[in-house]
Amino acid sequence: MTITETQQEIISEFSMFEDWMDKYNYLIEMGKDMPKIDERYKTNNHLISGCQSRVWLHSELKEGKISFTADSDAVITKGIVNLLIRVFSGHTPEEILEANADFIDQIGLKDHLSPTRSNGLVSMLKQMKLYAQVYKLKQDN
Amino acid sequence: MTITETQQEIISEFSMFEDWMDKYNYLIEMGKDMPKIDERYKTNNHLISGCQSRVWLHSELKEGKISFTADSDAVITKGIVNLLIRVFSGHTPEEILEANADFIDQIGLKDHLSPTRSNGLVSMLKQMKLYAQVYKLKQDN
Amino acid sequence: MTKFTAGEMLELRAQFPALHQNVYGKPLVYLDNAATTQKPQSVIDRIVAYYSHENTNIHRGVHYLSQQATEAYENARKTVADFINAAVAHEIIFTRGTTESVNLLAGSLKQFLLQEGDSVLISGMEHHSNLVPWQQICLQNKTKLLVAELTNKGEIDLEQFKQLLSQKPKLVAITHISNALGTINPVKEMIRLAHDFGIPVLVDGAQSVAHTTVDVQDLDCDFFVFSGHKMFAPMGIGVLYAKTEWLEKMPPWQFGGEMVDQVSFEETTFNQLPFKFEAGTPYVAGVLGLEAAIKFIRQYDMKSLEAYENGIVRQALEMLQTIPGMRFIGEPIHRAGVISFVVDGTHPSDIGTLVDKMSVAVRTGHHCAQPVMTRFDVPGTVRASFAFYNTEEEVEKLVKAVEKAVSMLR
Amino acid sequence: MTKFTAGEMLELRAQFPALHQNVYGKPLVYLDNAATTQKPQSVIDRIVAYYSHENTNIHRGVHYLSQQATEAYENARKTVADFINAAVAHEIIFTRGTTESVNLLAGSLKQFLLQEGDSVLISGMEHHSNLVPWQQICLQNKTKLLVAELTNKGEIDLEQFKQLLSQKPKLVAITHISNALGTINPVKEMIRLAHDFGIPVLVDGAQSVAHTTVDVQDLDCDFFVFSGHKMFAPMGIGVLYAKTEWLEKMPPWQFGGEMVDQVSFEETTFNQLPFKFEAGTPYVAGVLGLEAAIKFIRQYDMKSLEAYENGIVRQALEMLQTIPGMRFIGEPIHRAGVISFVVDGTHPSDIGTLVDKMSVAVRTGHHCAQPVMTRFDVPGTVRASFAFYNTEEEVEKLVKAVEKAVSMLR
Ligand SMILES: Cc1ncc(COP(=O)(O)O)c(C=O)c1O
Ligand SMILES: Cc1ncc(COP(=O)(O)O)c(C=O)c1O
Repeated sequence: MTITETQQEIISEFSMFEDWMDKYNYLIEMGKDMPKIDERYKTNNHLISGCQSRVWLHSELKEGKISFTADSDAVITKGIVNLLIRVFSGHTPEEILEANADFIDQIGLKDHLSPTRSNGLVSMLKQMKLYAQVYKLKQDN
Repeated sequence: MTITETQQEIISEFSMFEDWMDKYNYLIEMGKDMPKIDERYKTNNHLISGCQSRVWLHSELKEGKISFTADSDAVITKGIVNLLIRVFSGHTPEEILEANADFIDQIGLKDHLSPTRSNGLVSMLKQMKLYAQVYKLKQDN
Repeated sequence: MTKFTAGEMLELRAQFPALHQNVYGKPLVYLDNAATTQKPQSVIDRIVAYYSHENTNIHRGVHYLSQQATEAYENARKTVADFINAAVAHEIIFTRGTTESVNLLAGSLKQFLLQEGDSVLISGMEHHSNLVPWQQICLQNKTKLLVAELTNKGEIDLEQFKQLLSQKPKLVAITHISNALGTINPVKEMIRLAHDFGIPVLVDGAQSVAHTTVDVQDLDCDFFVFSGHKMFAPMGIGVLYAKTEWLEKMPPWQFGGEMVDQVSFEETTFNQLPFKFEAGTPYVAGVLGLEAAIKFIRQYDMKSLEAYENGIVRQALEMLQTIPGMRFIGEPIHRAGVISFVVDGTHPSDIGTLVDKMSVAVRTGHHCAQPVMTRFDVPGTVRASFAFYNTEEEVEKLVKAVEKAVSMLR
Repeated sequence: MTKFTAGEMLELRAQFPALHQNVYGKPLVYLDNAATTQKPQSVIDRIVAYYSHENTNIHRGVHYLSQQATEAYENARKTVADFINAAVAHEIIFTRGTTESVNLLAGSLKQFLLQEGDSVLISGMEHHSNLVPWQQICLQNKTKLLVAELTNKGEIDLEQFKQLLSQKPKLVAITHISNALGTINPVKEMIRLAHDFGIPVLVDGAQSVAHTTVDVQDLDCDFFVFSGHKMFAPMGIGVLYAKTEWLEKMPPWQFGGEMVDQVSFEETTFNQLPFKFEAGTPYVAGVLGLEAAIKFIRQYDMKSLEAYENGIVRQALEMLQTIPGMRFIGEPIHRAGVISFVVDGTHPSDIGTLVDKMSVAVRTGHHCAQPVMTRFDVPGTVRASFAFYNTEEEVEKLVKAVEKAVSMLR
């Protein structure tokens, strides 16, 4: 699936929720289901700043595609990271750099997107794109 | 005349003015008419602080009574000092210390009495009372 | 002491427009009062009146508006002095808030009081604003920072405090009420102890002025600081109270505007108190707004307001503690309007996010008191903080919202 | 450029409630705009709306109100950045006003830029707020204060300025427009000259933002400071603009609140730009009021406002100079909305007192620029200062009032 297709899929999943409760229950679900990050990556180096809860993000390049793993001590945050990973993991640096994250808005999590939001969704997105940028530079050289 | 009597006299003089113009013309008049201070007293020592214009105040004790002389570079200020001198000069320290300056209010110069007023009528009054205090202490010793 | 009836409380509450709005379609339950309080209509009206008819720059102006506003400003200083029972009005220095007050004090004291080898004593529950300024000055001047430790209940360990006093720090800086724990410190007693060693004391009153009567002469503190916005007044205005003897010794910290007397390129002499410490155009509207807030509070009997608020807080504590896994951070004997907690198995920020969706505004995080979080080994807390306009109904909504959030998260 | 009609001007003027009041029974003629400007209704309304529905503490709050207000606050920062054409929003630091902005800068730069043997170059027409902070730091750090002299017309002597630059001061601090003389300095040219020597330049824009378009990138100044209250915004809010490269180098000046990142008792790391420099609870209402003032100004074509105001000032100059004994202090070729004068045989404070009784509000005294008074050997001046809401009729009233005052005093 392309990044856009995954985003579409998520949007249609979220469109089924009747109220905020369903939506957050689903996010919590996804937070709990997130694959565990390797414990050795839960270091300050992998910490994303600007979040009220701690978020660790790790990335690897395998056969030209980036895979992300992450963790957080807050479960809703984890749910949101999991969404991001589902969208972006398994794609090439170029694809990730070109993609937008408009689906966040469309699934009604826009308020989490504010640059001043303390749970730092923006910081996560930035960090993912930064990783993609770095891998791209490495490939280009 | 007692201090109170002079104040009464001034109040009745001012009661004749129809508007602020007459009143200020009179003050200006009195400013211009003020007896000259001895030039050697126009020093920083005699300067009253807190005035936008400069005011020099000098005092002498003669036969138990204080006489004040003063000058200012602003003529309205001078007029007001002249009023104060007319009221307080020639009286004993005790009389000056006991007297109030309510006539200022009654002749409609109350706004000049505000402690924050930059022409420093309050500072002048304070300084006059301070001189009286000092002479009283000297006498008592 | 007259007791407030529920009806009187609703009348008081009706005067705060911001409390009467919906958030996510339901009535806002505002429980973030330790961060900032809402403003009564009279405070808003005072600001409007000022800008509509009185606005001008003050001091040194000879024209009518300037005279009037100067007098209003200086009268407000007297009102503030009365409010905390300062001995004279010039002991009230207007600042932007608690943080600036502490910075002013630190910036001035470091020039003559806090030298290499000296020490400053703070407590383990200080807000960053009463911690980082001292810490940084200590770093600059090679002064030592002593910290009075907290008990497990979140109270200052008075025995250890006394031991630290015997090291003769040059200043004690302690909070009156902790914004992170709710603890009311026995400041009067602590000041007495410090004074026995001849040590001056700064009290951070940011959290106390809206909750209890403050009498700086009775406390006998040397310095007292607070913010208007936490006591129903506008933002951007605060107070540094200091005893005259200190203000006279203290060099100014900021320069320019009304705080000078004579200026030449070679030197400058400074104005008298309080102007020496108020550089730049004063924030007149803020000062008049602060006065309006004080007048608002004074319509009521402070003891009754306090008793009412304490009742609400007690109710909240009782109801919250029935939630399984509830852990209060800070269980002081004397508590003001702050309840900080975590719930086992949940993260504070998750609870905050969810109760927000239920229209309940609480704060989560470290509350600018990171060392407190470290001390109690939590990533942060959920903090519900109260003012005398909160109702029993709101407490019930808070508890329901937290219950629901916890059940969703587990 | 579209010209303003008298009708359009009256419509604009109608939006300022404070201009429509009587003083001593006659319509107020407000000509003290260099001290502070009046506020349009839209600014007052913005403050009311904020306190009525939006009030909250910002940053780090997860609840709805806090999110909304944080966004509004940060959007306002962008509006301000746009207004002076800063490259990025984080180059805008909110302060209490010009005075605090200069003190912040001085307090920060003295820690690494201004050392013993260095020098700072100011001009002979600086407001105390852009003079005393540098002077005091020079005294503390044994730095030299260089002063660019004024010509008899009240302009900076550019030849001497260039000579002083060759002494390689570490900083040039000059005013854009003199509040005491009305002089518009050729700051762009002066910045270019200073940069040729590699010297950074601070421009004091307190008097320029309300009168002309400011483009900090075009000027290429390193620092730019101004006050909200002099540009139709609330009191108590101001701005320090600095180029990113400087902000990154500069250590913070005040401590506490949002400006920290991690705090332990041993050390503190600071937050990123711009928060590093904004200690304590931000004055949100002031920032939103400043944004409203900018939006108000932007409804109009600034060039047209400027042209209109210049016309008023020209008219005032022409009419005033027919008064016998009139002496303008400052006769610069480029003048903004300030006219300073003395009249032979009269004292400025006497004129001020009398024209006030005729409902004309001017300022008299040294205008916080005592060295200018010394330079021109006057005890002070009468200063009439204009904004774009003043009218020709008001100019006529001013002139009549001064004439009458002079005739009474002679
Ligand atoms: C040129 C100039 N600089 C600085 C200031 C100080 O501004 P504020 O008092 O708002 O800090 C003023 C205004 O008084 C001014 O005119
Ligand atoms: C105990 C305490 N001290 C200091 C502060 C700082 O106050 P402000 O941000 O108004 O300067 C606060 C509020 O945040 C506080 O609760």
